[in-house]
Order: sequence, then C-alpha cells, then structure tokens
Amino acid sequence: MATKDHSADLFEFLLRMGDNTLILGHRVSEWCGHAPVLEEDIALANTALDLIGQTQLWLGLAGEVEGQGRSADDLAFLRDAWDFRNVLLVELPNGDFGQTLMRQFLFDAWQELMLDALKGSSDARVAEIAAKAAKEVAYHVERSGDTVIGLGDGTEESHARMQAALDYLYPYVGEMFESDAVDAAMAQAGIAPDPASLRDAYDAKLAAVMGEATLSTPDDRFTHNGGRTGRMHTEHLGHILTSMQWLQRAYPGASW
Amino acid sequence: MATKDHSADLFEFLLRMGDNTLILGHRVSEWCGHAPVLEEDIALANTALDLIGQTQLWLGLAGEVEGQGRSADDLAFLRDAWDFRNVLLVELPNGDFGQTLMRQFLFDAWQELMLDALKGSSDARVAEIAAKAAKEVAYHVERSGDTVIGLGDGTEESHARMQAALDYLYPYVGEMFESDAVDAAMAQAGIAPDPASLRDAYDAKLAAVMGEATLSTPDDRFTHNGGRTGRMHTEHLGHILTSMQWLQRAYPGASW
Amino acid sequence: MTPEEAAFQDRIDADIKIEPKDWMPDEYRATLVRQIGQHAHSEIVGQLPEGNWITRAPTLERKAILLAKVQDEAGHGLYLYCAAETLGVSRDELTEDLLSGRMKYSSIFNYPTLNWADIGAVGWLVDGAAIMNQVPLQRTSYGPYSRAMIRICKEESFHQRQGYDIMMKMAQGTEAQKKMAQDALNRFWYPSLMMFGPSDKESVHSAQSMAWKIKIDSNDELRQRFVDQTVPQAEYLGLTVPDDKLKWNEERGHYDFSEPDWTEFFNVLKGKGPCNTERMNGRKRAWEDGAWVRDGLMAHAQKRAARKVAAE
Amino acid sequence: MTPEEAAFQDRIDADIKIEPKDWMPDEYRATLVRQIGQHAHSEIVGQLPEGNWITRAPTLERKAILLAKVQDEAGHGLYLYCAAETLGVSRDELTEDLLSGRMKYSSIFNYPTLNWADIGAVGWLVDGAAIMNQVPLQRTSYGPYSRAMIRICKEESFHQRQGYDIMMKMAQGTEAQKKMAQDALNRFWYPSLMMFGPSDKESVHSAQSMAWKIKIDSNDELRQRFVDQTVPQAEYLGLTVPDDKLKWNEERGHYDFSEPDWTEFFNVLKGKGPCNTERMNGRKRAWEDGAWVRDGLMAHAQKRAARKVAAE
Repeated sequence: MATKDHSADLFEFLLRMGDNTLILGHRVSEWCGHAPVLEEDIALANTALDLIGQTQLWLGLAGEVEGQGRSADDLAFLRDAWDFRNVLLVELPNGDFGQTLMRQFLFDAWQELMLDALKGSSDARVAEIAAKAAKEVAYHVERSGDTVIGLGDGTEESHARMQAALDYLYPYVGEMFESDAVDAAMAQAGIAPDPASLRDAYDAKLAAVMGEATLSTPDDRFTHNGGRTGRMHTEHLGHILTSMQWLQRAYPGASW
Repeated sequence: MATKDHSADLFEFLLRMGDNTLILGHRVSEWCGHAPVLEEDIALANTALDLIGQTQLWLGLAGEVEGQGRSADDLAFLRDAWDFRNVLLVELPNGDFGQTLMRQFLFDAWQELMLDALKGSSDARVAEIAAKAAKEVAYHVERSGDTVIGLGDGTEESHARMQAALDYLYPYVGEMFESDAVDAAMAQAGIAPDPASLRDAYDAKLAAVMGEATLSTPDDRFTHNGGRTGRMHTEHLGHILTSMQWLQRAYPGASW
Repeated sequence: MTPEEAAFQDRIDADIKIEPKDWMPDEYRATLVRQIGQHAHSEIVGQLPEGNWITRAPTLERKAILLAKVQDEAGHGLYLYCAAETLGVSRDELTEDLLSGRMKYSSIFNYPTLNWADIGAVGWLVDGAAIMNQVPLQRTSYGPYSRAMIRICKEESFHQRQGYDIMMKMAQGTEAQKKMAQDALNRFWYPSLMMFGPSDKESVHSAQSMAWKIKIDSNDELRQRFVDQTVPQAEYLGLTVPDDKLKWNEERGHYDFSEPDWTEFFNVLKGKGPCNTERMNGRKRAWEDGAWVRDGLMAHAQKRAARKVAAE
Repeated sequence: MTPEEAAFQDRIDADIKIEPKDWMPDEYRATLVRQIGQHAHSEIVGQLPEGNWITRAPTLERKAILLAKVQDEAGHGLYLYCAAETLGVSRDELTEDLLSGRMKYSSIFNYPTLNWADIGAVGWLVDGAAIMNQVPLQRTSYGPYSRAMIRICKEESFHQRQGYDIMMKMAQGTEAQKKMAQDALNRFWYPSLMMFGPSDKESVHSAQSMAWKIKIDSNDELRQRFVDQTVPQAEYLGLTVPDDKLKWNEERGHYDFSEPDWTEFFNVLKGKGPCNTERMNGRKRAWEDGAWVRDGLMAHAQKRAARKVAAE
C-alpha cells in the first residue's frame, strides 16, 4: 500500500473516479420510466444503479484517504460544482436515447480500460474496487456498444441521430486521457495508470465499434476539458446539483 | 385598517397572492433568451419582472403581518413546497410558447379582476399594492389576450396548439375561484372579495377572447385544486424550488 | 354450462392450473387479459411517481435502493406482459391500449409524490396494499399468471419493508421529517384504501371471477385486512391515521374505519386525478420519442439476419 | 478615390453623420452590416449566460435586477437590428446568418457562468469591456448606429455598476462567497481582455475602419484603458487579478500585463469554446420551435387585414 505520501493526490484521483460515476449515474437515472422500450428502462436503471454503487466505493475510500471524517454522502451532497472532478462528458445532457447511449459507450469503453489497469493497483483498496466494478462495466460496455451498433447500422434516421450524437460528444472524449501531476504521482506510485497510456486501446475499440455501426469518428482531436481538474465545468453541472443535493441542502444534518 | 383580528387569515391571503406571482414569475423567467421572436423575449422578461416585483410587495407585507421577522426573501426561499399557497395553474410547465401564453392569459384575466376589487380593500396597504400591480396587469392581460387571439385564429397548427393548451389548462382554472374560511374572513373584513364573486366577469372575458381566438372552452367545470390551501401541489412545484432556492439553501445566512 | 365449460370449472375447483394451450372460455381469457394487462401497465406507470424522486434521493444508499426498486417494477411489468402474451395478445397491442386510454392502470399512481416521505409511504402503503391483493393471486387458476405473481410477491414484500424503513427514519427524524411522514400518510391513506376497489356489493364481475379463481378474496375483506395490518404499524411509527372514526372493534375483532371518498375514486378513474394527464403524457412521450429507436434496432436485426442468410 | 468617395470622406472628416439615404461605398455598408449585426447577435446570445442564473438568483431583488438587465439586452438587440435594417438587411436575414454560422457574436458569451459571482463578473468585466468599446462608437460616422450606441451606453453603464455591486457583496461576504468572486475573476479576466480583439498589428481592416470612423480607437489602446480602469477596482474588492506579470509601469503611466492566450481566442472563434455548441443550439431551438408562432401571428395579421379591407 502506498498512501502516506500520495494522500492528497490519491484523494484527487478517487474524486475523479467517484465523481464520474456519480454524475453519469445521476444523468442515466433521469431516464427512469421514459425509455423507448421496457427492456431499456430496466437496463438504464441497472446501469445507474451500478454507477451509484461504484460511487459509494470510490467516494467512501476518498473520504477515508482524506481523513477529515467526510463520508461518501458528504462528498456527493455537500460539495458545490467547483469541487467536482468528473470529466465534462458525463455532465452533458441526455439528449435523445441515442445521445445517452453514445455517451455511455464512450465512457464505458474508457472505464473498462481504466478498471482493467486498476485491478493491478499497488493500493489493494483501489484494486478491490476496480475488480468489483470491472465485472459490471464489462456488461455495460457490451450493451452500450451493441446499441450503438444497432442504431448506427439501423434506419436512415437512427444512423443520422447516432452520427449527430458522436459529433456532439467526441470533442469531450480527449479529456479522459489527459494527464497532470496527480496522474503522474499515481502512475509513479503504481496506483493508477497514466490515462494517456490507455488511448491507443481505446481508439482501437472505438474504431471497431464505430466501423460496425457505420459511423464516422471525427478526425479532429480537439478536446474540451476542465472537469477533471475542476478548472471549469459546463453550465450543466450546477443544474444537476440543484436536484441531487436538494434534500441535504434544505434539511442539513438530518438522517435519511 | 382591519388587521388585528384577521392577521392569520390575512397572512394566508397574502401568501396566496405573493406565491402566485412568485411561481408564475419563475416559470416565465425560464423562457429567457428562448422566445420565438425578440419582441417576445422582451415581453416575457418584462412580465416576469413585474410579477417578481409584485411578489416583493405581497410577501413583504405577508412577513410584516405575520410579525415573526420573516422577510419576503425568507418566505420565497426558505419555505418548502407544502407551505406554498399558489394555485396549481401557475406551477404547470411552460410547454410550448402557446401553452405559456395561454396560462398567462388565464391567470392575467383573473388577476385583473382580483386587483380591481382589491383597489377598494379596507386594508390600505393591500389597496396600495393592488393599485400599483393593476397598472402592470392591465398591460399583461391585453398582451396575453392578443397573443391567444392571434395564435388561436392563426394557422391550422397554431390553432390546434392553442386548443390543446386550453384543454390542458382549463381544468386548473376553477381553483382561482374557490372560497374557503380564509376568503370568508377576508370578505367579511372588506379586505378582499370572495373569489367566487369574480367568476361571472371572468367567464365573460374568457368567452370574448376565446370567441375571437376561435377556440372552444371546455364545458366541464371540474377543477383540480389543493394549491391555494396547501393540501396538495403538483409534482412540478418541488422541482421549481430546487432551482429557485438553491443558493439560499446551499449557503444559509449569506447576504447577496 | 357446456360440457367443456363444466370440465374447465372442475379443473379449477380441483386446483389444477389452466395452461396457455388448454381450452378456456372466451370471457375467462378476456378477463385475464384485462386484469393482467392492467397490472402490467400499473407496474410501468408506477415507475413515474417514484422516478420523480430518484434525482433527489437524499443519500447514495437511498438512491441505489430506489433505482433497484424501480428496476424491479419494470421487471414485473415484463413478467406480466409475458403472461398476457400467452393469452394471445402482444405487448405492443397492450401498450397501444394503455396509451389510447382503452386500458387502465392502478389509480393510485395518479397521486403525486410531494416529499421524500411519500417514497416511504408508496412502499409501505401502496406496495403493502398491492401485496394484500397479490398474495392470494399466487394461487390463481391461470398457470403463467400464478407463477408471475409468485416471483413478484417475493420482491414486493422486500419493497414494502424498504418503504417502512424510510418511514421509520422519517418518523424518528427531525421535526420537519416527522411532518413529512405525517403529510405523506395523510395523502396516501385513503387512496391506498381505494386500491382494493369499491365494495363488492357494487362490483358486477366479482362472482364469476371468484368462481374462476381469478379473484380470490372480496374487496372488502382485503381492505379490512389491510387496515388491520397497517394501523398498528402507523401507531408504532407515532403517526396518526387521518380518520376520526378509526377504532378497534372488540366485537368484530377488526378496526372500524371510514370509507374513502368514492366520488374521488370515480373521478380519478375518469381521468381527473391529480396526475392522470402527466402520467399518460409521460408514457406517450416515451413511446413516441422512442419510435425511431425501436425501428432502428428492428432494421438492424433484419440486416443482420439477412447477412447471416447470405453468408450461409 | 472617385469624387463620390472623396465627398463621402469629407463628410466623415467633418463629423457629419452619414444617414441611410446618403450614398456610401459598398465596403462601408458591408463593414457596418457585419459590425452592427455581430453586435446585435451578441446582445441576443448574451442573454443566455445570464439567463442561466435567473432561475437561481439568490434574492427577489437580484432576480428582478437580472431580469431587467436581460430585458435591456434584448432591447439593445432590437435597436441594433433596426440600425442594420436601415442598411438594407432584414432581421430575419441576419438571424439566418447567425444560425448558419456565417455571422459571429462576441466570443465572450461562449464562456460558461458557473457560480453566482459570474453574474457579477459579467456585469463588471464583460459589460465594462463592452462599454470601453462602445463609448467611442457613440461618435461613429453612421447616424443610426451612433444613435443606437448612445441609448445603449446609457443602460450599459448602469449594468456595469450593478455587476460591480454584486462583486462587492460577494467580496465582502462569507468565505465561500469570496471564493466565488475570485473564481469568477480568474475565469473571466483573460476572456474579457480578448473582447478587444487581437493586437491591431494583426488586424487588416482596422485602418480603413478608422478612416471611416466605424472604429475609433485601436484594440490595444482600448485594452490598456480597460486594464488601467479595472485593476484598481479589483484591488478595492480585495481580489487578485490572475496575472503574475501585472504591474504598474511608472514610466508608461499604465499597467503592464500579460497577453491573453490568443490560441484559445482563435479556437473559440472557430467554434471550440466551452459553450459555442450550447449557445448556438439554444438559439437554433428557439428559432425552430418558434416557427409556428411566427407563422401563426403572421397568418392572423393577414386575416385581420383582409377582414378590414372587406369591411371597407
């Protein structure tokens, strides 16, 4: 275990992991009862549930590492937007079902690679969470990938919608592979991989799925960023928090 | 002035007035920057502004009458849904522009009659607020009425949308004319009219405008209710509050 | 009674399950389709009042539990549509019937969820009443329906406990939380009593349905059972059931209680409940907005099948 | 220079306003249309970042002030579209040009408003920079444009004071509020400096525009003036301008400061700012969703006119 020297960086890393799953889980949960077909209602609820479960683990560990007595709930419900460390991708609106599933696939494919690497983390607690989450995510990525393929290679309309979704979302993909001092510290301590090192495998996965889906991945590698460093989120995050944190803010100190 | 004996009822009455304008003002303000044409952006912002201004007066007086040191802001930002006393009509979602303007007209037409009666209130403070607000509302009702006519008697599509809006909203109209013990106390003290007494004039106004608009007012007088008594709001109100009260809830005690 | 009908009734009387391929009276089939379909629709529409609080659930744990519950409900809908399909009616047909208003769903879901305790009350009271209705249906005469009910009841009782757990937390919480709990009970009490339907005296279909074992107990029996079970739970929570006339009747060995307002019940049934329009609009929008998805996935499946044939 | 052109330039040099019916060079007209149109679009798109906080304004007073401000901005848009119309281009044409991306709006509105202090910063810095640009334009050579700018500047300076007032409240508020204020300044400082455009050395159009008095001061002059005005205000608020190199230069009588990141500027201009897509989608949706309204009102106006004719 290598926590002592890296605890500030590790805390930051864990927030990034947990905020990703928290915010995406929230977004996915907004679909409840409104999916195009019953099986998708079930699948979306299941995905959201897995993501919230992972959030409990990541943010729980983050609070432990921070050592100031903050629980996973405290971190989820009592920070304002600027303290969140999720990538911008997961904040983006659901849009139509295609946009939601495209966002899911773009995230799942990254998460699968990240978790796979984290299973070998020098920090046993991280490795353990990763091992548990990886099983869930293997299912997520299979499902979201299949749906992207099915809708991309479906009707003319579904193809056009999926291409529009990819065009809209792709400029947020690069942020998942950016590296900074936190990542360097994590890599050096053997806790987590350098995100940049995952990009080739990701691109290969994307190429395969988009190929089958008959969709064109944009050439431009420009990426929006600022979420995982906290420098600048989108305007959407603040609105998410108004709902997500409502009860905790309106009734501070209550136990639920 | 007749406040002493009626202060609890008067407080309730003032909340009803102020919560109507607060919640409708909030709804209208959601349009900001998204109206179909620039003049409407201006008009909607202006309507919202007037309604929020009226809210300051009604809730300010409510706090004064209550005598517990609560300001208009305290009442607006620190009550939960069950303490709101607005009619359900004003909570309903904006829908399309037609639905927003239909809701506005249905409310404006009531408010005009109510304010006209309140100008003769035995409570000088109420009369004064009513006199000020009446000038603004005379303009609102003219504008919303003209728009309902223009869109009702416009294209086939605009007609159909306006008819759908009226059909959706009409079952919320009756609540504005319901009377209870609070209203009886207000009427007896000469502070406010019995809402039921305004219905005939309202129906005449509605008939005139809907006639010109070539729209059919539903026959059924069934009405949803529960808002102005606080018995049961719609699910929409709670969501409105998450945004509206966010900063006051997240940063209690701060001065803005 | 024809010989076929008599043989059919003998099987039912002997507690032998009717299976999809067995002969059955048209009216038996029609009644089952209506009952199972309505139940399935209720599971689907029932996601909406709870979904209303998923984004505002107060803790991660509560959010996870609520998500799991809503997921279960969609699953129940699926079991039930499958059971209905064995009677020769497709899920899409049933959905169209729901959206056109030809079929109903449980009126309870036309009431709003207005504070977090409502999510507790839905589990405690609404699922509680549902279980009261459903437990006997595990023994219903139609095999697929009976088996679906067995699976569903297991999960529902879990949901009810979770709902009661929320109420407990709220009732033992801050003043505001206690007020939420009482407010929730006030609003959900009578609508829950309505879930058993009007008194059997007024119900025309009941006798035949009971003979067919599609319906097992009378509405009034179930309602009494629900009241008897729920009142002590409310007392344990320190909450007041909103009924002045509620009183233990030593002689009857049951609680006496006030009837719900049946005018309201019939109003809600006619579409005039607080949320009928919102619920139906929500489902219609989901169905209409999802058309391109269903079409797209169908087209893809056909392309794949065609490619597979071509490759063979 | 043709005699017409010379006469035109003489009028401008003599500070005589050019009016719609006067002869003017095509390029003068085109430049004005571009500049006024872009300014009008900026007012319209500029409603969105502020609109983002209207529903969350922390007090009734702040909400009212913000509504009034946004209403003013729409009004400014209207003045400017009217000024552009005097040059022979309709508002609908300009709108189509905005939505198709052929015309731009000020890049500053492609930055998000992320906390309440941002609303203060937009007033203080963004409106402050806008005024710096606009005050000289009151003396611009084209009459309708000049008159629009006079009306606009009066209101804008009011907005700037309101923005500064918000910042003051925040800077003197709780720790969290101070942090919001500093965060807002950090994010809006360099984008505000970019509002004056790249250095004139790199601008090809500037010389001609200045001769025509469409442009009065150089970008660098205005930027310097803005920095000189704003830095003491930031100090007064107790906030730190996010520039290590910022320093009073006694010799120049001005502040030395760091250039903004012009790569970012050109990226934002190309559509890659944080909010370009959201802003354009917002406007497109407003325009498309509003088509039936515009058509309906137009149809009604025609019906009325026809009825009036028939009645005469």
